[in-house]
Amino acid sequence: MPDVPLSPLLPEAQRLLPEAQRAAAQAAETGAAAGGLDSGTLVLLLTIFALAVFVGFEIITKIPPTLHTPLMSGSNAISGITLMGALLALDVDHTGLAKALGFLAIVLATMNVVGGFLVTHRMLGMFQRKK
Amino acid sequence: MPDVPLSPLLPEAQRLLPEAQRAAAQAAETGAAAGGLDSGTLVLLLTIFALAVFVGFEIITKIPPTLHTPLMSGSNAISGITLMGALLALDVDHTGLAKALGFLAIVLATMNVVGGFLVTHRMLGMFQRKK
Amino acid sequence: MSNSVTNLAYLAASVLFILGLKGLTHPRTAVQGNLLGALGMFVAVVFTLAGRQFEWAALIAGLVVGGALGVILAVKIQMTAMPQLVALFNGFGGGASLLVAGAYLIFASEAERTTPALVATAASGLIGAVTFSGSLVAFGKLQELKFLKDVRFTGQQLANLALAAACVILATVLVAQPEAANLSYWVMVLLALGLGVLLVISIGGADMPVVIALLNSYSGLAAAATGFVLQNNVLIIAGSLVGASGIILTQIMCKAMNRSLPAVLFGSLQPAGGTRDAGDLYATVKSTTPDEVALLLDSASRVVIVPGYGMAVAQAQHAVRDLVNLLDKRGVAVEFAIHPVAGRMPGHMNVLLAEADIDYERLKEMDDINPTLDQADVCIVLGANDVVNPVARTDPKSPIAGMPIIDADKARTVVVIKRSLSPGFAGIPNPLFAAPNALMLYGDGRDAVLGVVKALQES
Amino acid sequence: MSNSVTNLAYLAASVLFILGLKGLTHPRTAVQGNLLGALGMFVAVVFTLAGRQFEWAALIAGLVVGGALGVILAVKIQMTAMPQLVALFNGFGGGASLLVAGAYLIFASEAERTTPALVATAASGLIGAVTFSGSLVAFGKLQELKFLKDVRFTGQQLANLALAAACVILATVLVAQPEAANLSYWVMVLLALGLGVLLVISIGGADMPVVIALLNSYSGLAAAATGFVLQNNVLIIAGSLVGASGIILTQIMCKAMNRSLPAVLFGSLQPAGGTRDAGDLYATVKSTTPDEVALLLDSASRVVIVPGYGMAVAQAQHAVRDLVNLLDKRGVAVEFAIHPVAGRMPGHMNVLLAEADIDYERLKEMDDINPTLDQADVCIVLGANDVVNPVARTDPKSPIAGMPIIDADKARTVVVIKRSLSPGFAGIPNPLFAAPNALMLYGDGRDAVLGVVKALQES
Ligand SMILES: NC(=O)c1ccc[n+]([C@@H]2O[C@H](COP(=O)([O-])OP(=O)(O)OC[C@H]3O[C@@H](n4cnc5c(N)ncnc54)[C@H](OP(=O)(O)O)[C@@H]3O)[C@@H](O)[C@H]2O)c1
Ligand SMILES: NC(=O)c1ccc[n+]([C@@H]2O[C@H](COP(=O)([O-])OP(=O)(O)OC[C@H]3O[C@@H](n4cnc5c(N)ncnc54)[C@H](OP(=O)(O)O)[C@@H]3O)[C@@H](O)[C@H]2O)c1
Repeated sequence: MPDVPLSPLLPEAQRLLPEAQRAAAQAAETGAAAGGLDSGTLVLLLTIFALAVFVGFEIITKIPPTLHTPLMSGSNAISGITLMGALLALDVDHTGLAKALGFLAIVLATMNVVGGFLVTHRMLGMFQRKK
Repeated sequence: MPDVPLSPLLPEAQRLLPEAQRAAAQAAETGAAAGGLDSGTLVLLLTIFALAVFVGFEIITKIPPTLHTPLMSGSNAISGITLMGALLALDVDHTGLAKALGFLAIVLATMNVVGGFLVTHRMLGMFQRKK
Repeated sequence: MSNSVTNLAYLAASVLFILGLKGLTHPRTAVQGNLLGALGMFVAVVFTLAGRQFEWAALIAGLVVGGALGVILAVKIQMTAMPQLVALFNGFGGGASLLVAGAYLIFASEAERTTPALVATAASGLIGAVTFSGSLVAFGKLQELKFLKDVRFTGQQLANLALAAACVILATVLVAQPEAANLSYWVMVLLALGLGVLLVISIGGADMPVVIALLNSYSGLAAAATGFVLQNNVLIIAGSLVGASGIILTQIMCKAMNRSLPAVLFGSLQPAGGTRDAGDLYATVKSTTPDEVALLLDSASRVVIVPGYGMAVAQAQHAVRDLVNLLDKRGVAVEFAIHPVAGRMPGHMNVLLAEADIDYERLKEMDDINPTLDQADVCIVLGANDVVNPVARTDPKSPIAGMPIIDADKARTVVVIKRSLSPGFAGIPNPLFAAPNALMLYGDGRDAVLGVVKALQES
Repeated sequence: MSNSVTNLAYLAASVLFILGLKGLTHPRTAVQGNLLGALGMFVAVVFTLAGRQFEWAALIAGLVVGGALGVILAVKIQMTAMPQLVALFNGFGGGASLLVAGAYLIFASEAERTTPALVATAASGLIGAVTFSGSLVAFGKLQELKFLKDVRFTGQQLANLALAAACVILATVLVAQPEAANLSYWVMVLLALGLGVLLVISIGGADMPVVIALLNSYSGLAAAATGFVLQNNVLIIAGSLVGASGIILTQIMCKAMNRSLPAVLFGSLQPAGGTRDAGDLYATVKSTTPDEVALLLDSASRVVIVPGYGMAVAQAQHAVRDLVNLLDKRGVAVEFAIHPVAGRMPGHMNVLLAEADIDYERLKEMDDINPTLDQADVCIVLGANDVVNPVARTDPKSPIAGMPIIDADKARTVVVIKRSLSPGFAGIPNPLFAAPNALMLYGDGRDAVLGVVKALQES
């Protein structure tokens, strides 16, 4: 996707552009773009990954030891983001088996998310009462 | 671009996919994709921007006051990344005027980059000799 | 709901997760941070649901059941059982991700089964399964279920290797032959469940936090892998944050124990040979009574308390709070010395003491308090053992050699509260108990502290 | 060279920039960090060049000329002139970005002139032009060019507003009528150049670092905007890093001066009314000689030196190093107290003292050393003025009221080295000079310190 637009091939590209754009737009609208992962997008996603690792690293090394247990339970709750995938398995068009697995996954992931954030909240509340 | 692929519209999308992909690939190859900025890519770029701001913020607040002058000259050198744009202006196919502006821009940006990193290096060398 | 709007919402959710973690960098902002994280999760879920057609009844039922169970567990749990609970939740997360990957293979269309998609699916199934069974075993060990204790058999490493190899082969088959993906997936999951059990079952109970942090880190990475397949930024970002957090916590724990990660995972912590001469070593141990300790405390001007795993077992934190209040009133300065791996998870002692309303400003980290411990009149070692064992400094052959410890032995007088002379997690005797300036106060941690409180009140 | 390879290389360049900044978090790793940043730039340039057809002769000529000029400036510059040089380089960067945006409007095809592309182009042209002229004025002020001093005329704010409004209108026209983009662009640039001059010319010389940091931050944001247009990740990331760095430095400086950013930019720092009673105030000033100072130092056991802008002007840092070595040999403990805005840019004093080979462990930050200044036998104030002015603490109506200062006046004896009783940047008298425990050593900073060194050697 990302591209330096000042390429010498521009005139040819321009000729092709309207057609390509129309087709691409149509495909994107109907959700087809998701089928494949083109290499340009992959690089952008890798960039996001690399930056997120940096952010995580910088912030988490700043968390004081006092809060390491809440950090553990809190980041565990965040890892329950799989819940998003579990929800998608319950799409109306899916087979019964997929839905059954999805249902179980929702139960487990929701326990992880709700329980994780709540218990972290309980713990942190104890730290806050002080002072 | 990013998309949740489990859309109910999948069958239709699938029908459209090969055509769209062919067209998009062709367009991308010839550099046409750069002409427009589709909203999916825009979101990915925004994500990159947001994460980079976080990274910058976290790291720079950790830099000790002792190194604030080198930080200033060093980050100033990094801002010379405009050099990339200046280079592209000297594409063979461009008009003489664009090339002339590009040449001037290259001179200025290179001074900024080379001078900036070098003077930072000189300063930091002074800190390192100690200890 | 257009894709860009959804993805903007996902970006907002990611930013909320980041701000949430930033909140955790200070106790004052931590509650708010956690709420921001939860809000991020809420945003991510709402925008996943918006504009799609679901099997709503089942979906809502799943959310309600899971939510209710989560609330019950989170509210009922005792603060002392936190390590177990985190292990359990971690296992649930792993289970969910193996089920999601399995469901995906059923409903994904031909076109969606690209190689990267299949690789990520296999990875999240594999990691999910190992996390699920491994975390449940870790939970059992932390609960001290008897049948999980010290399970070792010959050829264990070999069995692990064989299982791991089989899993990888099946994952490769899955990617190479997408048409038979379901079969190879579920066989792989079965083997991976076994692998998780075998990997964790022979690791010592006190090392479970390392295992859990590591597994949690891997589940984060699996989520990020799924994010690449779904081209979904919130999965990638949340996954990387969790991955980074787990790795960093693992490193901190290993460093504080001066053991390498492989040494923790593949159990090189032998029951030490030194145990046999414990009798000789402990010949000069002096024991004491609550009244005597009360006298000591009454005449002290600075007291340092070193809590350890025993305080958690005895749930002695509230009794300790009473003791601190009493000493405060008498003008005695009381501080706590917190070892980074005291207890059974990082920050374990801090949570317990916070529960008992003890100001976190009183809690000093090991490196900050060690230089001033020789100025302490009394040091109370409350259910701690390995983290104050001077052998770590003196005997290079000891299993805890080189582990930084709290220099309790440097205090004028050391009072050690525990039930017996039996060793701590590392299984080695502790010469501190026999030191000339040490007094043993035998008994359950809570009872012993309450005894001292009573004696102080009566004096 | 495929686009993905190029973009992977750009990702590598971005990571190198980040690692470079991370290196700057410690003096030990800073040199390596800066080299990583330079490597990142190299990678970005090489992959921009690869696989395209350029006007090679001109391109290489530009690189060689610019590189040579950069090297000359960087090598020839005196460490004391660092603020000027940074201003100059910043201006060059702004100039380059206005030229690039101008060139883009010439060669960009119809299809490329989308609205976001034009907005980003206009933004980088506008910011570039203001940065260019503003930085050059800042450079001139820091060089103390006479004709730039105290230029003020009535209606200046109004003129600024009118110019800014005109620029924004022209930018809007540019976006709305892409076919006449060139004309509106260059008119806008001309006006923006004027705006840059007017904005900066009435700001005090000592506030230039704030201006430069702010302009640098904006150039970073302009680069990021260009990155969105070109869908180029390295531009976005590098731009955001620079943007964050500039904003943070600006905040640090404003906080250290206890002034708001608008107050700095729109010049509310009035020549203070207090100057008239300076005569009365200074009635009790006592002056001293190098020999007397040498005696004082010889009998001291702890000396604190507070350097300021005067040390930079006098280039006294090497003389100070000699003094420190001499005192070291005699067993006198010497430390430096560094105010966050001493000198003319953040960290200015640190660079000068590092140049003179003074260990950075000796340099204490204001907040760390203030509590112990009452235990200093002698405090030498070397060319500092505002940063030790007790008025900031005592007089709420003073222009520097509330600015945190170094408590030099708390030391047993204070020796102030400067050429006269004239005020520092803030233009207000300093009661410290007349304090009972203060002695003035008049003279150029370097000469005065060398005089003390000579007296010490002879004693
Ligand atoms: N915190 C972490 O993150 C983490 C992670 C991995 C490993 N570890 C390991 O865990 C260990 C932690 O050290 P530690 O000093 O806290 O604990 P420890 O060395 O395991 O010793 C705990 C002591 O508490 C006593 N105790 C148990 N129940 C008690 C009760 N009800 N009342 C009073 N005393 C009681 C026991 O002695 P009695 O039986 O005689 O009463 C035991 O000696 C270290 O070896 C560390 O490496 C910790
Ligand atoms: N550092 C930054 O980042 C920054 C940024 C923005 C603003 N500022 C402002 O800059 C000021 C810095 O304070 P400061 O205390 O360092 O400096 P200052 O208040 O400007 O005072 C410098 C003193 O040095 C003396 N001096 C000049 N040349 C000298 C020479 N050759 N030998 C000896 N003395 C000499 C001058 O007195 P004589 O003329 O009598 O010799 C003058 O009083 C503050 O007001 C601060 O707010 C700094």
